Amino acid sequence: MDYHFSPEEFFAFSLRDIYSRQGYSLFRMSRFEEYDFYAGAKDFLTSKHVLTFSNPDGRLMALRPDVTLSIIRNIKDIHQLHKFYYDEKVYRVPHGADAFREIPQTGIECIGPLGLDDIKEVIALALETLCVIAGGRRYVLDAAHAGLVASLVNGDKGGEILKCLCAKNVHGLRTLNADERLIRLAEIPNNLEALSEFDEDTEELMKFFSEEFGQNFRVDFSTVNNLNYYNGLVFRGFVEGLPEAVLSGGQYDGLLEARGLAGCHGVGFAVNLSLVRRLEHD
Amino acid sequence: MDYHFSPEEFFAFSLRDIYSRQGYSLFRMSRFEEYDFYAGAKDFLTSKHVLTFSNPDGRLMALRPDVTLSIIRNIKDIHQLHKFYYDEKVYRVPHGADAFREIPQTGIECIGPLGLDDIKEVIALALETLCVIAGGRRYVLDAAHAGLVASLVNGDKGGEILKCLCAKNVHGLRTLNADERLIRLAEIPNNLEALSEFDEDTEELMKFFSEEFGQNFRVDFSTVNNLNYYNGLVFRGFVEGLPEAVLSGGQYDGLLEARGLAGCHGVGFAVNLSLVRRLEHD
Amino acid sequence: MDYHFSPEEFFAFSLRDIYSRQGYSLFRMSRFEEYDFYAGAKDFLTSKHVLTFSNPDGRLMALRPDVTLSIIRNIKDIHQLHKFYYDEKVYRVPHGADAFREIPQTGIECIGPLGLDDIKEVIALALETLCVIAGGRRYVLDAAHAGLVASLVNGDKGGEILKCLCAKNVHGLRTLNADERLIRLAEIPNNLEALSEFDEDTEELMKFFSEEFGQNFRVDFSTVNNLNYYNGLVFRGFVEGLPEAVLSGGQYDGLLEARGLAGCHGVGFAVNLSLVRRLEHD
Amino acid sequence: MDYHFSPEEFFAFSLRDIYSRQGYSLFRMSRFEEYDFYAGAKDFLTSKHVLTFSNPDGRLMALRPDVTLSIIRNIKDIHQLHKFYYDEKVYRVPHGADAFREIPQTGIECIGPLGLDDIKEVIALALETLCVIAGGRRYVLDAAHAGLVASLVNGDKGGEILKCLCAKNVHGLRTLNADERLIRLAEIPNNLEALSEFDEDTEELMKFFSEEFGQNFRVDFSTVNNLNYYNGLVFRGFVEGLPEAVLSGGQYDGLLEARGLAGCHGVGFAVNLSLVRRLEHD
Amino acid sequence: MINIAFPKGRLGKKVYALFEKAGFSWPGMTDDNRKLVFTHGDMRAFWVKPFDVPVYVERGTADIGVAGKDILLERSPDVYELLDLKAGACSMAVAAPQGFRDNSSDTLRVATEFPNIARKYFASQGRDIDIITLRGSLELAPILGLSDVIVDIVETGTTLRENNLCVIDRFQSLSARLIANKSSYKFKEDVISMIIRRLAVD
Amino acid sequence: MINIAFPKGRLGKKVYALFEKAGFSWPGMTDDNRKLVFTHGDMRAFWVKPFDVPVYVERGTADIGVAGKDILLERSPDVYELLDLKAGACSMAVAAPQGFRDNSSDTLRVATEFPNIARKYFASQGRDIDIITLRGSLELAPILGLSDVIVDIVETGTTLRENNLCVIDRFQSLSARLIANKSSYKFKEDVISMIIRRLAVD
Amino acid sequence: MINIAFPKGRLGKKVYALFEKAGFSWPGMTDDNRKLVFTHGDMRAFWVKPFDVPVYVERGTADIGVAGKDILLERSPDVYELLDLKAGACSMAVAAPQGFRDNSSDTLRVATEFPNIARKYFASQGRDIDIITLRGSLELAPILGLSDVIVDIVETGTTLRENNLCVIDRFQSLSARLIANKSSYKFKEDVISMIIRRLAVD
Amino acid sequence: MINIAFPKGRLGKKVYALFEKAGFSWPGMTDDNRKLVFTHGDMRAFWVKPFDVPVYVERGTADIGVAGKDILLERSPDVYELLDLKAGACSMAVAAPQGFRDNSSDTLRVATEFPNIARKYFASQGRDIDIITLRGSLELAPILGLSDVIVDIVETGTTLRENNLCVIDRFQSLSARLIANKSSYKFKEDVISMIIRRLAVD
Repeated sequence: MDYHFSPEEFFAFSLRDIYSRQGYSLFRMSRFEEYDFYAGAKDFLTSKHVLTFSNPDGRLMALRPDVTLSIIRNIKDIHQLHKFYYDEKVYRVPHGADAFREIPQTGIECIGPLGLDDIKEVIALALETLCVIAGGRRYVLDAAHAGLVASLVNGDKGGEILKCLCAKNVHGLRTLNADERLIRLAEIPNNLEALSEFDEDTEELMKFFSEEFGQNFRVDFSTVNNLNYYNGLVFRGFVEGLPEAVLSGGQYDGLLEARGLAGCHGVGFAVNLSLVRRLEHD
Repeated sequence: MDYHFSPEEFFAFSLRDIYSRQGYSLFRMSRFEEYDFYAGAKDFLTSKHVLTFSNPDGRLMALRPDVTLSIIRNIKDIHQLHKFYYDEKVYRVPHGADAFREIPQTGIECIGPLGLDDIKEVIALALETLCVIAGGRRYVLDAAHAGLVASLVNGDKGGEILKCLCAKNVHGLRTLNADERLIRLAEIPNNLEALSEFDEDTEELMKFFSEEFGQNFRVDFSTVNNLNYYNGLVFRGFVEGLPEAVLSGGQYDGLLEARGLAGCHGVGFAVNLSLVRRLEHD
Repeated sequence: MDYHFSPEEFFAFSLRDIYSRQGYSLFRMSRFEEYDFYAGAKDFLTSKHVLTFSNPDGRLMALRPDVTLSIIRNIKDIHQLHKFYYDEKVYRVPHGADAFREIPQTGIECIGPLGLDDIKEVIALALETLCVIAGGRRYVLDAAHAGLVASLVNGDKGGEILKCLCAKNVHGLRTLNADERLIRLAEIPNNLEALSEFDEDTEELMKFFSEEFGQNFRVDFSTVNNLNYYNGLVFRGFVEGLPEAVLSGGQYDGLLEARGLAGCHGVGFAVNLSLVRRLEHD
Repeated sequence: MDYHFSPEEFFAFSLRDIYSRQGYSLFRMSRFEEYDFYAGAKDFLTSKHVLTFSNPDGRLMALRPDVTLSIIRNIKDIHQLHKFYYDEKVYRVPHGADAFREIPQTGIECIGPLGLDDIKEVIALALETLCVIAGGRRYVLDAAHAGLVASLVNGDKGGEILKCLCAKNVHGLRTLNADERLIRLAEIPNNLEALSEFDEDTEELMKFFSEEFGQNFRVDFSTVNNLNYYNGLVFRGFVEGLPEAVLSGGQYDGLLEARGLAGCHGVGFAVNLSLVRRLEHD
Repeated sequence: MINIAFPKGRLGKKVYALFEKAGFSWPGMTDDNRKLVFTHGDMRAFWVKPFDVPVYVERGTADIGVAGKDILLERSPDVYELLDLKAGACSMAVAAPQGFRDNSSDTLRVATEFPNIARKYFASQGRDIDIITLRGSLELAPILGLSDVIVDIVETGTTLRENNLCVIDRFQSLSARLIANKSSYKFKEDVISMIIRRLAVD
Repeated sequence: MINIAFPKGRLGKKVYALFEKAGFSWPGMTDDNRKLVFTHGDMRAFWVKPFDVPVYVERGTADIGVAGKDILLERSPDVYELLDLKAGACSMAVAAPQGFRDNSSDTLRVATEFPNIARKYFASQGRDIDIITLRGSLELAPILGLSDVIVDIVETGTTLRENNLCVIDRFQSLSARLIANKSSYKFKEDVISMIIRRLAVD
Repeated sequence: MINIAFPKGRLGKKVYALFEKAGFSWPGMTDDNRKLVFTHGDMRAFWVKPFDVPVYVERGTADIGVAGKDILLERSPDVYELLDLKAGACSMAVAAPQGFRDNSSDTLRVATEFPNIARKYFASQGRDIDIITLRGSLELAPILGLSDVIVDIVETGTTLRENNLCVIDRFQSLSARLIANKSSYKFKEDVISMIIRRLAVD
Repeated sequence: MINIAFPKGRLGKKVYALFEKAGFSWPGMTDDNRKLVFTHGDMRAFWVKPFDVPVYVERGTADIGVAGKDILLERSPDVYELLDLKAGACSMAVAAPQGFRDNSSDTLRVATEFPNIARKYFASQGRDIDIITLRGSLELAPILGLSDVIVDIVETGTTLRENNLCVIDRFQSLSARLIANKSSYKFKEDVISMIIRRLAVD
């Protein structure tokens, strides 16, 4: 059979196969959400521009800047474990551009009473995803712990401090009189002794993956870019030859609470498939 | 491999295979068009509502009400035969609804110096498409000749007369003093002697298909609903159990001329895959 | 001089004169606000529809559903008394209509460390405004105390209870097991002994106006329709022959707090001049 | 009485008085128009950006980029002379800006079977308008004849040629091999002998005003910037100290024809009152 | 099996009579009972509100149905209009109080049960209007000053006269029409044609 | 002069009886004639379609009127709801064919005469739906497969049972209410209060 | 008093020479000092960045000024373009690495200092592009793979050749132009014309 | 192979000196020639316009680069800011003519080369402004009345004083920073760290 699959489609289907085998079920966006549905969580969205349009019924709608929020909206029972994956187009203005683009995005969400194994599974899937996309190239998954950072970021300069952390801007952190431990976390790449500061579970996890995946899994605190929504592990995946992160995710209990699901846990990641096309050029 | 394909995806891929085997190449919408791009051909679009949004660069854009117009825009050389098929989402307000829906649409366009065989091929593909979707159910392709109708529709009441024709509204045609031959065409279903009024090529074509496909191919002049854009054959496909046409197309030299490609010929059809889901229920 | 003033303009200018004599200075909307500026206070806006458009710089803007919020945004020093009046067009979808209308609106805002006399002045101006518009017809200013209501509305049914209060829906209040005192307030029109329940200042105020203006000033608790933003006096003005309130206002310390001006007091009212045209017909 | 009139309001009312004394009646925009209403005449609008929004009834609307088109839409009887003036806010993106502004615009339209005296009256009013705004400063009304230019602009380079004419770009005209007479018209400022090329009526008119107003009235062919809509006189008014034209108008029979009023004549002008504020600064 | 939607009410009775005359009838259909669906042979008939007939037919729930032209114009469903049954002939008109003069300066307040028809009519007149949508008793609107004029169905015009209203413009003639779902027509053409032939005989 | 809007039909008759019992009556009002407006003393009464009562009252054409709670919830007019007349007690409910199970994967097709009420109800359930707005005979919709469920007024539920439908959720109790225009109330309070007092007596 | 804006840099020097030749000069204007504004008689001159000249003239801060045609095309200010000073003649062109072939399937990445000119050019070709706006050293972009092609000013083309780039299409010839504010021109025409006359002499 | 983008101009020279001092140099890089790319061992360096450095680094064309903090704030690229090179220390400030008073009734006209920085600054002040974007010679804008104030880089402030302008608010200190592409950093960390270590030594 000759389906003329594009690179984006090819990777999307390979990933759909991987996720569904792992027991994740496909989530489809049946409808568009109202703009105000997203306006409430603007800083969770990666692009500040949301494509808005008006329905004939007069409501101001938004064209899918994100899928996670819609998945969350459909969670009723928080005592049961929900494992979804999706394969949708999202609509964003790429950084530096001035027009909306249709971006094929795939991802998974694991929501409910999370155990350590669930998180382990998600990270394993993230690494498998990177491996598939890299196809022989080098790749790495950076990970850090948002909760740890939150405990060290203080005062009204919190925002600026976090920005500096994401930019590995140590001199900036010094100027802002950031906590010495935070600076140390920022300074030392793949800082393994930092693990000692973690809670046991996380430490175990990180150790596990460091041993399991070696160079492909790294501790890097510049990964933490949001403390309102993310609380536990956060991670970001890079593939050699792609100038930006192709995968990003983490544990977002904070977001769940903000959306009315207090006490519920959630972890997942999204893959930006619009980048894979560039790999051909190399 | 387990791709969790939805019915829409399943049919879309089957059709992609069929069209590509027939030598059609896949056309992808790389970008969004400006609203004014469609405003110029409003009555070619089946839904009067166009989903509009504004780009960060200030331009008023439209979210894909149609793919054909974009394919046409990319035709440079009209002396060469272009054979494209597409598999995109289009955005429309279904008749009777008051909200935009994302509608999976597949279709083909054959543009350039068309020969009789090209048109024959397109109609054959339309019938094959219906057969695949019907999956054992009955289906029928209605066809008529827009040029013939155009020659019979006259005066300032042209619009109303055409409306009546589409509705098989014979009494309406009488009230409007429509041409007797037109009334005859409207009156008699599957009117084969009407063929005699056709130009030779078309007559041959129709005869060919009537013999080839018998009950599945019918002459029906209520199929003609637009005389500005369609000039030659127009057709519409129905599947038993689906309340509306699942396939529609025709020859649109008029549209090509209106888009600056005077002297160029084009024929094609679009398949509304949002309907197939309903077939499961039966 | 012949300015061909419309009724709306005529009244607007008469009122501008009255307010400016009273020491209020004219506030002009210099720019449009972003949509999110209003989205944060949707339930303060009387119409749920906000006219949104996109700027060439890509920002989602709103066309003035309200002036008060913009005046508040310009308040820097909350320890000084600010007295503004405005005369602008606002854009709303009238109740029962399905299209935006341009509505000439005039009003005043008195913001800062309010004294009893300031509130007295505002109510006096409200009554003078009604008198000018009524031009001989009967008119009445209904007033109530939002704080008092707030103290009596409790539990998760607060919203429904308030709705019933606004609709003088006593049977509804009973069904919802609303507080008996609240029901009494709703039941008895122009309930003067209710005043005894007020704090002293308010009681004095109400007494003062009841004596001063008699039948033109009434206590009516159906006036209270929002407890998040209004805390003190709320009032609504009616003119015989106009089917809806032509003037509405109150004390909105709650709104000020929500907009980052905690501890600041504000009182004011808006006049819907689109109604005055109807008075000619009588 | 103290109305706190802004400079814009002050001038608007003075002009309303002048126009109404001259027998013009006030036209008010009662509603918003649909976007497509303007899309049809985009190049008549001075700003390419139109503020669009969606009505709750689902129609794509535009917020008043212009008043003239609405006045035209209300003309039924073309055999009667219609004299309207208006005083509205229009919404445009000023050249070089990236946001919509609310611009107070006043103007007059004289539509129907125009006589020479009617045109004379309109130009006299334009000059009186400039005089009022200038308030002692120097001012000038540039005028030219679009028909004459149309007769000299030819071929597919017409657009570029016209652009050069507007920019007094003589070297550009030469490069484009524009008609020698056109170049002469562009070259010689206040070219009075050019009048000889005019039709008699116009020549008389121009002579009349040149004598009547001397330095304040000038022939300048860079005034002609649109040949589709303007056919007769076109003019533009400047006041010393204001960097751009404060008044612009002309005879637009072409526009009337495009809007379905073939055979009807129309002349008028619009005044951009947002500029007058700057005069204070001087 | 073919499904037929009949409009409840006066028009429906007239139309059903035509069907009986043509030899189609469903036992108990005219009785005053709570029964909703009536099957006879391979034909199933049911009564629905006049305004709902186009919905049933357009969505294929009914293969054919009978609807007034007024409703077809208001709803403009995508169906075949196969036959004018002539029954219930009347017209759509603008009516106003005796001696009404339209000073076009103000917006015209129009009360009607057919907002789309009214909007289209006044748009063609280039007249700005406010629509007040009502379900019936239109004559009351201008009498009590709720609206300036009305757009409504007019038969003899007696009701109007009795209420001091007069017709300003009869702009559309109406009657009952037989409509069919476009897809059903393809696959049940023989039956549908037969019904039409029989109904058309007169 | 005070204007009162009564709802045509069964509910209207019940309600008018209450007014008569309270001592308000208008000669000829219950006769079957074409008369529309009935004046008695300084009180003017008229029959309008139930759905139109809120329109007349909100716009002040009628000072007071009687409307079912269902219509008030659907239209949410900005009026005073002064009295529960108790008449026509029933409830708003979701009904579906016997043994219906909602597999929430697909969009639910809901037929109803009250789109706003239905939309609000299912939104509170976080359920995506397609609304099919009908004017009546709702029971037919699920029987013929036009919709999956219906949202409609239910009294005894007999009609539903007869059509093999069952109530899934009775979520709102209904009855006739006396409503008043807010402005009228200010300037005609004495009369309106008097009417209420008399009606309330029982 | 008349204000004249000169473009800093190489082009400015050439242009100023033309003014001197025409008899207009401002003491110290060519010295390397921090002075910004130079007045001589009733003429005031000042140096601004080439890209800023149109801003100063369009807003009337400068009555006249000198700007390259490239900048006028990029900014399209609403001014008079009174004279082609011929100075700095060159052209706008599309350039790409030797042997570049455009396979139009993918979006073309275009690096340029003139986004509007580039957008307009490729729109006329019906080619989808991604613009990468840079301030200079355009040749680097294709060499390092930042872009597929560039749209830039080309004089001799030596620089391009040295970097293995070749001109694909020279689509616009450029040179320095004398521009004037439209309003200023009305009220200072005598002076402005005089300047033009003197500059034009050759 | 690692790619390094240097900013042309004065700052670039200073910065390149730091690299030489740290033991990184590219033959011919400081000569005045047309050469654009300089390779030495497995390091490739090139000069680009200061404003373009973030573009090259963010898109990965350059693995690392040097940019002024002013440009990083204006463009806010998504890169790592690994080192403050201290070179070119100065600050971003609002300046206005001597004795300027802001009467907030009118919109403030702000001339600047950094529109985003200016917009952000005045938004934090809740002040409505009109931005006039210029490429340089900002001091001229207020002198000639093109703008009320300017937002610009200030070192000693001498230039301002010479033009009778004074600093109103120094709100941001600036200097050259070493930035890196986030992805490059992952896969070339050893080299990049080595460069930083050597540069950091002082």
